[in-house]
Amino acid sequence: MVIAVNEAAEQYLFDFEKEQPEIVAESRDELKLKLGGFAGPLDLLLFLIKQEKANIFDIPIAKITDEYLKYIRLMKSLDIAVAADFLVMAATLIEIKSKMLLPREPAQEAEEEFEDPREELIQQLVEYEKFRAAAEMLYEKSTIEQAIFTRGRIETDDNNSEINATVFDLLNVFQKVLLRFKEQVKLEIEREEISLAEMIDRVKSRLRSSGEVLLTDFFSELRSRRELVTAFIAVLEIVRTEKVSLKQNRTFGEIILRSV
Amino acid sequence: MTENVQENNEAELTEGQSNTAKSPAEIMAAAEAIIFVSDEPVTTKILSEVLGESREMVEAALEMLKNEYASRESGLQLREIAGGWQIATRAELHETVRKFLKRSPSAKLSIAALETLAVIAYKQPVTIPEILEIRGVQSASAIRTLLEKRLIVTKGHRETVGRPMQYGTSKEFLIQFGLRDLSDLPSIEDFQDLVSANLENQ
Amino acid sequence: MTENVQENNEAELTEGQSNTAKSPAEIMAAAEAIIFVSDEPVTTKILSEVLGESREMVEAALEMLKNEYASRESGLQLREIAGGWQIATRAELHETVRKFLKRSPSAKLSIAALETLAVIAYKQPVTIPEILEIRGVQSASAIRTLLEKRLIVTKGHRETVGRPMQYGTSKEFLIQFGLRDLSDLPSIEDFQDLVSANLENQ
Repeated sequence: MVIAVNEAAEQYLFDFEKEQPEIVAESRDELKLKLGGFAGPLDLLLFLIKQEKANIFDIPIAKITDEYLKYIRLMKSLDIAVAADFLVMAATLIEIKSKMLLPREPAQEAEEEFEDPREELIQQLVEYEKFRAAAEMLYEKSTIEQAIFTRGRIETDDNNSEINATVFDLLNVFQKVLLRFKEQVKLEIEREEISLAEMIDRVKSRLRSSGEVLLTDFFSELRSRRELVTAFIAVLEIVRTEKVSLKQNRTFGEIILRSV
Repeated sequence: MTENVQENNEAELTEGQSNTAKSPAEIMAAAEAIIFVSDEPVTTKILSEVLGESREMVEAALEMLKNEYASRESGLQLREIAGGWQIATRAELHETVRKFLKRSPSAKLSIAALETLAVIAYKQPVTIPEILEIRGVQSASAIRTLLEKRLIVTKGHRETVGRPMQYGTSKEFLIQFGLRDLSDLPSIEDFQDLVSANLENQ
Repeated sequence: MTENVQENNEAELTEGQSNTAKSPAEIMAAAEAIIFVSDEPVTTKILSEVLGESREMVEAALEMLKNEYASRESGLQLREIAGGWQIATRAELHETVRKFLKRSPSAKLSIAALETLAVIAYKQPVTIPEILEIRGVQSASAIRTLLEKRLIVTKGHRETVGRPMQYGTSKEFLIQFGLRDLSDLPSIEDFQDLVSANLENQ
């Protein structure tokens, strides 16, 4: 998606042809608006420094701060939510700028190592740019890798339900189970208990559709002790009144309810 | 007889064809790659369409490829099955292959087993009725799988009515999931920041 | 294609030895079949166990097999990735394969996610505050994306105040970025040189 650049915005120094404004949404929940796809304040800062053809070890702080603030204002004028980290950087820049403007005290000047107010920011930028370059390297590697394909499915492949689980999956799954559990409890409270007549109908319709009912399966679907008792009575009632039989192939084997 | 739209297509097509005049070796390589990535046997018709080569050319290439597989005593074979071509292991190697497949990595779990494992990991020591209550589904076969894969162990009986067996995770579980000990298991609080970041942006 | 006749004869000869030690050609064929059926890269350790051959024998066979794939202009390649061996298509054939699969390249990671991944890859095990310090921006949702894509995993708690969770890259990361192992990554200092060279030129 491209944001229309209004006339007011054109006065700014940005080369909008080159830096296409766009909304980069990594995921629905991250919908973070970024102009020109800046990954953060350091990214933007590096861009401005390069645009000014300035030396990173001798940043023209007043100029860069102005550019940076213009950019933030532009984002706001375009109704783009400015992430807090961009504002923190703006404050840092203003602070450095004001420190640079302060006249140096003679005593300070005499000190062997005058501490440049920009020093920390420079270190941060240099460190950041290394990882920025590493990110580009990863991008290239993944692009190459996407040109390589592994084999299609073959018979011996496991069912696709099998997953190679990580600890993160474990926690995610646990949270899902807990959520389901809570909803189920809520449902049970809301739902009225099933009557004997309804239970008899349920067993009968199951018998009609499949000819037989595996009792352990049927009982395991039930959600409360009372339902279980109701189901048990229902089965006895059906055996008494309908043409059905209860079968068990061996002692402790499956009990099957079957139409005769 | 050509309409405007078709003219366009034709122009593109012929351009494409002139670019893709392939040598037999190239057709063989491309066909091999396609058959390899396919989930199902690939017909010569499809190969001919994708490669933009005649059926005859494709068939000749496949015959050569098949002979190549056979002559270099490969572990694989190219074979015609169900009207299509497929790459498969050679029948003589089935025993070796079966031996390999038997030892599948134990971190691979079905959803049911993973759910059960998650409940046991976070609620241990826990009994089967408790797992049933949380999951809302019978977990007997999942527990059996987890015991077989040695991801869980029994942790003695609970001293309540019926003295149900308690379960917990094993040392193997720690190894499989790359944990030093159970305190390494991430808690919901650990991901709170990640979750709240999501909520803020929604 | 006829170059293989000699090999053929050799293989036949050694096949006569039946149950005793396998010939290099037999090890090559068996390894090829196993690597083919496996749904993830196979380590030489596993191959050596399944085949009952020494690691050295297996490694030598794999090298030969790799060269064989390269020398006949196959559509496939045998390669080392994520600490194991895998058969995959050759990169040059990606257009043809994609045309057949009717699949466009999968969604790329955002710059934010790639940056975060780079920091985690080079600084692991690393905590969220440390990532923030380097990137200068909150990385919560990028981390979530990377966790969901299984490119990173949790690496236990750091034993400092607040016991923050540590993160590191996964095997899936190696696979998706085509790396044999983490040492396959260029050194971060190389980027330093690159960056300072660029900056000083300006």
